[in-house]
Amino acid sequence: MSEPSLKAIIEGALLAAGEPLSIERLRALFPAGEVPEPATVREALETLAVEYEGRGAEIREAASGFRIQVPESVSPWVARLWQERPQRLSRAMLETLAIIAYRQPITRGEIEAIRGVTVGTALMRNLLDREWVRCVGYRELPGRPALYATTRTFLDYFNLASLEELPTLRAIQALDEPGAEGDGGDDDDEAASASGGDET
Amino acid sequence: MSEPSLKAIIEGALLAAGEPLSIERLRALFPAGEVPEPATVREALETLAVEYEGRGAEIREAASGFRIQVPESVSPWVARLWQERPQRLSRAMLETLAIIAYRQPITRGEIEAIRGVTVGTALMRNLLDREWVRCVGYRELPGRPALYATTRTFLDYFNLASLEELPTLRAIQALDEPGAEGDGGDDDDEAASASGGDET
Amino acid sequence: MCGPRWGWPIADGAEPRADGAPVARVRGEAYTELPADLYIPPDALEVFLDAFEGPLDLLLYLIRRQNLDICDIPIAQITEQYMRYVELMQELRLELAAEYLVMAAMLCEIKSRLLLPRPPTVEDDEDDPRAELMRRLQEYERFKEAAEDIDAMPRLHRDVFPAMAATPSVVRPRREVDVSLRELLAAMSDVMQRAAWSSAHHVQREALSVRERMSGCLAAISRERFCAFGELFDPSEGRLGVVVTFLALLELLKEDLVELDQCEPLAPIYVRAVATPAASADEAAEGHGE
Repeated sequence: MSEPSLKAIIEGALLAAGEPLSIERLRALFPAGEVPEPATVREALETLAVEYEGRGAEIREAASGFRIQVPESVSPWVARLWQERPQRLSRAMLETLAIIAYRQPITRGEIEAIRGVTVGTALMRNLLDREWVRCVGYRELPGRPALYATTRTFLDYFNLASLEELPTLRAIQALDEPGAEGDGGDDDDEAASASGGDET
Repeated sequence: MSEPSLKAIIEGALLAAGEPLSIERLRALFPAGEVPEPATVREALETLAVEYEGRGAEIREAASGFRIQVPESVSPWVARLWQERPQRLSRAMLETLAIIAYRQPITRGEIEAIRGVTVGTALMRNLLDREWVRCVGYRELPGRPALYATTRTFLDYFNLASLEELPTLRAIQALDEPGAEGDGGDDDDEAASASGGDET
Repeated sequence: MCGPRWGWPIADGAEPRADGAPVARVRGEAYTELPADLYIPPDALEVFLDAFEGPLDLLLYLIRRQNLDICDIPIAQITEQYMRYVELMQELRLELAAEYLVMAAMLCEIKSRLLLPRPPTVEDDEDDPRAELMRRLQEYERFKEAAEDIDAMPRLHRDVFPAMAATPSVVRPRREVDVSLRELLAAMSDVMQRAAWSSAHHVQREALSVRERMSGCLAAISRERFCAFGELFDPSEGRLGVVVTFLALLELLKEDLVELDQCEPLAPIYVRAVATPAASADEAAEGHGE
């Protein structure tokens, strides 16, 4: 496999990041001694932007950097992705939401530490999009991770006047029947609906 | 603005979804009367895949559909976007997962018999939580032990379109006496039938 | 199980040093001889034991290291080596899983059966007392290899990354989702069960009103970068509300999320967010705003 081009690396980074990347952050992807000049990065970005014209994605410069986004021309079709199925919330999403509710304000890293599993960008974005969760600040750590908290919309959705109406964690613990098998059943449902949707 | 091409719509949808999209889901993006044939969608996907070659992203068919992903060739650079390295999977987890993948459906006791050690509850739980494994039924034995099988999420995560893409299990060498079971040949069948089972 | 006393002589290769001086000390205990095939310092045994996934794994290691044929294991030799590990582990008082002892007993049994003169007629497949062990070893080895293969496969978030583009112009219809509070609580209870295992986490604290207020204060402060202390309190909430806000601020201070500023004694106190958004993190806030 030959070494990928600067352009390919930038393209990959923009696609994987899920957030705008500044030229500085793009340069930081390269090991010392191989860091491209800012002008070179900008040039590659411009070439990429031209290549993306007329396609299903476009490169845009936002306040905090460059990002790949779905252009307006394609949006009406893409929007149907979310119209179609009244989605079930995945287990991962429910757990993440519950952790944010009880432990807010909390960073993604902290949620991951509790869940023991990576929390995907798509998942966080989904929660933000639903406006159940918002970013309320940043933790003073490398990368300044965002701190998430639940919103008014979240409370409304679950018919709560305030978070205090959620049962205490101790009460939740008491809910548990040992060896809860709810799991098996749930997974079956999900798999079934997923496979139902995918059958051609 | 002219009407975007089928290819651009598909590309935009794949990039916006953040999860694999089946051909059926892609077709559902179009209003009644304009729904493209599955073959047309597949053709567009193939053209796209060719266009992506050598770039910072690739189109790949996973178990639950197609997705655009940043290829291995570019990931060494892209991985620097994040501070944290993804967790390593323990050998115990990998071995258990491998046994479930090749021998599904299988009970915990049967996994233990192959590994020669106890399979901890925490480990099984972890596999279930990741949604890589699910309970598909119970064996008619005292205690009705749960039968485990792998999921689509497992395949998606490991970049596999089906269980058949797993590497073939090594054949068992016959013991001295020729009476030993000729296990060698059936491995492919096993994987195939296992994947068949997953579909249901 | 007959609970044999492991009395195997230490291998011939490991000569005690002539001067009788110990070759190693492990946890204060002197060792005058090294086990012959142990090419690792006894110190490392604990780590070493962790490296094995059980008795089958250890046996396989012994067999493979010496290029022995898995279908024709010299039982006496392997048994002896295996025992030496088990013995050493016991002497070092390492927590030894019961499975290792069961395997030891099994090896001894096979060995003794091989020593016995064979009765002239036995059923064919019972011919070799090693057969069952060899079958298990092979079976285990193929899955061990399969596990390595799986580990080497490109994995999401490790070797490949899902691509995702922003969708600023997409109007997302409010999705009808069907989640009940019960489901949410069940998810939390699952998390707690798991968190109990990993023990590194304490998910106990329960002052939810304080947690909620922490988020509220932090949001207010982040928006303005800083905020007069008094402005965070809403007297109309009454005494309880004020106390909750105060506790929330203390908690934020403790977690290093805000700091207090006062230019001179008796001057107004300001509360400031410690971290300002990283350039790239704007997106998170923006994402929710749209």
